Amino acid sequence: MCELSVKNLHVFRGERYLLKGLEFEVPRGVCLQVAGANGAGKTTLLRVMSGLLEPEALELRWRGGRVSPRDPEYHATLFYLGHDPPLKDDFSAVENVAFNVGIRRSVSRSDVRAALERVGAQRFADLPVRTLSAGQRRRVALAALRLSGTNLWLLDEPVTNLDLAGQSLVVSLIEEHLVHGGLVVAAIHQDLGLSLSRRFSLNVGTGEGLP
Amino acid sequence: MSAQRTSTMTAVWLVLQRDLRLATRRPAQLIQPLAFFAVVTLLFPLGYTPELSKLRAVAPGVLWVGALLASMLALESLFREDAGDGTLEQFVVSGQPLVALMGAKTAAHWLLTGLPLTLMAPVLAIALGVSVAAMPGILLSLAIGTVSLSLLGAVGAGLTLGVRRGGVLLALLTLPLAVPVLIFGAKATELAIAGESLTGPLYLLGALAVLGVTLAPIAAAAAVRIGLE
Amino acid sequence: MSEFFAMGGYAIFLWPAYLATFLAIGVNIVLARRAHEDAKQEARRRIAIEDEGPL
Amino acid sequence: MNWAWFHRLGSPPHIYRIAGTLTPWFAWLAGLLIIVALYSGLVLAPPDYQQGDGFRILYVHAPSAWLAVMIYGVMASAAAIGLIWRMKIGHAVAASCAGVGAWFTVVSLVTGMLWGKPMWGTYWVWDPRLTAQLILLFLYLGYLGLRAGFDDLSRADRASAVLAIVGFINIPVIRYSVEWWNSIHQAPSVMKMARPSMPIDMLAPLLMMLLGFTLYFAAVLLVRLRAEILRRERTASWIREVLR
Repeated sequence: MCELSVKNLHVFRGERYLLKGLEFEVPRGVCLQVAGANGAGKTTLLRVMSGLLEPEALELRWRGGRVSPRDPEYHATLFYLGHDPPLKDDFSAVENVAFNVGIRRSVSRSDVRAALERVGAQRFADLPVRTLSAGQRRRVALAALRLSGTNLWLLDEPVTNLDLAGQSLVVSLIEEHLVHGGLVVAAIHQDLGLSLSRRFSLNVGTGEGLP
Repeated sequence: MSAQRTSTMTAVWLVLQRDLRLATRRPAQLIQPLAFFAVVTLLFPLGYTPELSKLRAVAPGVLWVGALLASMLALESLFREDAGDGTLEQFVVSGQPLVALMGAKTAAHWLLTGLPLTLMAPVLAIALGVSVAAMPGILLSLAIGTVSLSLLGAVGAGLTLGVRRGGVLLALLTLPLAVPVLIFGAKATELAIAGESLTGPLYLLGALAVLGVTLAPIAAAAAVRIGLE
Repeated sequence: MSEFFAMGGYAIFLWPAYLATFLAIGVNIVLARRAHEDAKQEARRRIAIEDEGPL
Repeated sequence: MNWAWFHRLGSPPHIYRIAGTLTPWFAWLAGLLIIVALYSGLVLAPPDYQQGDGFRILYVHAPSAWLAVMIYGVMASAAAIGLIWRMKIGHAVAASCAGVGAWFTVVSLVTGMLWGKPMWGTYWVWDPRLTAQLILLFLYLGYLGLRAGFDDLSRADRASAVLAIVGFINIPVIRYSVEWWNSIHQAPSVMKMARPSMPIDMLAPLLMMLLGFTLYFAAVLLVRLRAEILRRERTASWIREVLR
């Protein structure tokens, strides 16, 4: 039985009938790469799955049971990372990660510093995020993602603003997460290059899966 | 994988701490509502009369309208900044009850604007010829009244989150709902100045605050969800 | 008949009040019908677009 | 193509057709009642011993004031249905109400002022009932302003629904506080005087006018409702037959 399944997903954005009856399943330990042209509905799909956007209709199954995308219990098991990393400019990287994760589960400052180190952000851990580059901010957000201890990762173009080293960091984080039985749904522009067994692909525009 | 999950109370405390610490990083924003309240109060002696006896008669209205408009001023930033940088979204998908987090943000807003406005009111009251004996009553009535203003304002701020230039609309939505607070508050202050017992209006202000505490966070949570779509 | 219109001297208050009320009644009828026509027009336009090509 | 989410909407094609057939009935009945009420109110009813013929303004003031409040109630309950049970028909009804409600709140204020002038010598007095109607007007304006602030119809529906419900809960609180404020400041209050035990030949026209206005509102609501249903049904297939 699949860990996560989406059926009968209809979404209108204003006048446009964006998602027409999308259906897919994501087994444990797999990353679903969602492709599609700009404005095809990749972000919309992720926001609907995380309960941030109300669809016309959706049948979402998580861990076997039908669940509403707005259910706090479901939210406790997922982490949504949108286009811009959710960081407060006046806070340091450590404070930001401590809050973003702390609101979900208790975490110590040493855990936070270790997570920042894992993503190579320890050098600027105590600087206000305002002073960081887009790539550095993305790394700080990835630290929070990894430390959050959530099972389902919903990532909107996770490699934006990242250099090559950053991109391989994302891939290794995802691979590590999948090995531990986690799931990922990621909106992507180009293939992340995960190992074959670990990935499916879906084009939201046309709705059919790519091998 | 999932260590011990944060309890709602801890999450509420975390959000409260976060907003207070954020405010200390940018103190200018804290002073603006207070400066606005002072300026509004200053206008009356200039625009009406310097005679303290006459000013004392209008003092309740001036203080409460000033406090109302000043707390309205600070509402705009309650959600808009967090919505802009994507952190408010994390509240919605944090797994913690959004109503509780909205309560925390409203409490932080009260601590950062409502309370300071209340503590500053006596100084302005003296400028309007009010005797020192009335200060406890003024402090008490404003303290309770500003709680309702923050709660109502949170609903207005949430609703106008999805609207581009929501500032004026925020006031248009919130002020009519704040009429009861203004009426009971101004009357309580008037009785305080006259040295009479103000328990009547105080109870009514308390009732409004309780109504607000129970309903406003629910409405604010629904409004924020819609505003963030 | 003319004393009817005088309304016991209240004419200048009474007739404007009635006028305002029935003006509002008329205006809302027109607004409602126009809203319906506009909606039908827009629906026809949308269907025309949809018939041409996929949305 | 059976879209499951359609049934949740309370089958709009069905409601669209019913609205179409009912409208003329409501309209004609309302027209008849209003004409009869006008005749009996302006001609048959005896003048008031105190206000003379001036009291006849009541026959347009009271129904408008009633409509203003009643429409807000209909709007708030429809909004609640739309928000809680996710039924678009609720939002469609709420959207249809707002404009008419605001108009008749203005009418109730204008007629109230024209009635007040001969009584108090000024057009506006902070009478509790007039003051409460004025605040109600701001609630309508806030609702219309919020609804206009959103481009996406579904977001506009849900946001304005929250406001309508919050506003509705506050209406009794506002009315109580205004009455309370009026009682402690002894502002003149005349509106009560016109209502107590009115003789039947004075009361009958009022009741007919109230019913006539309510039926009139129902007719206007149904016409607007059809427009709002079309706006929300986007490309539903049933619209093609309706528009042929």
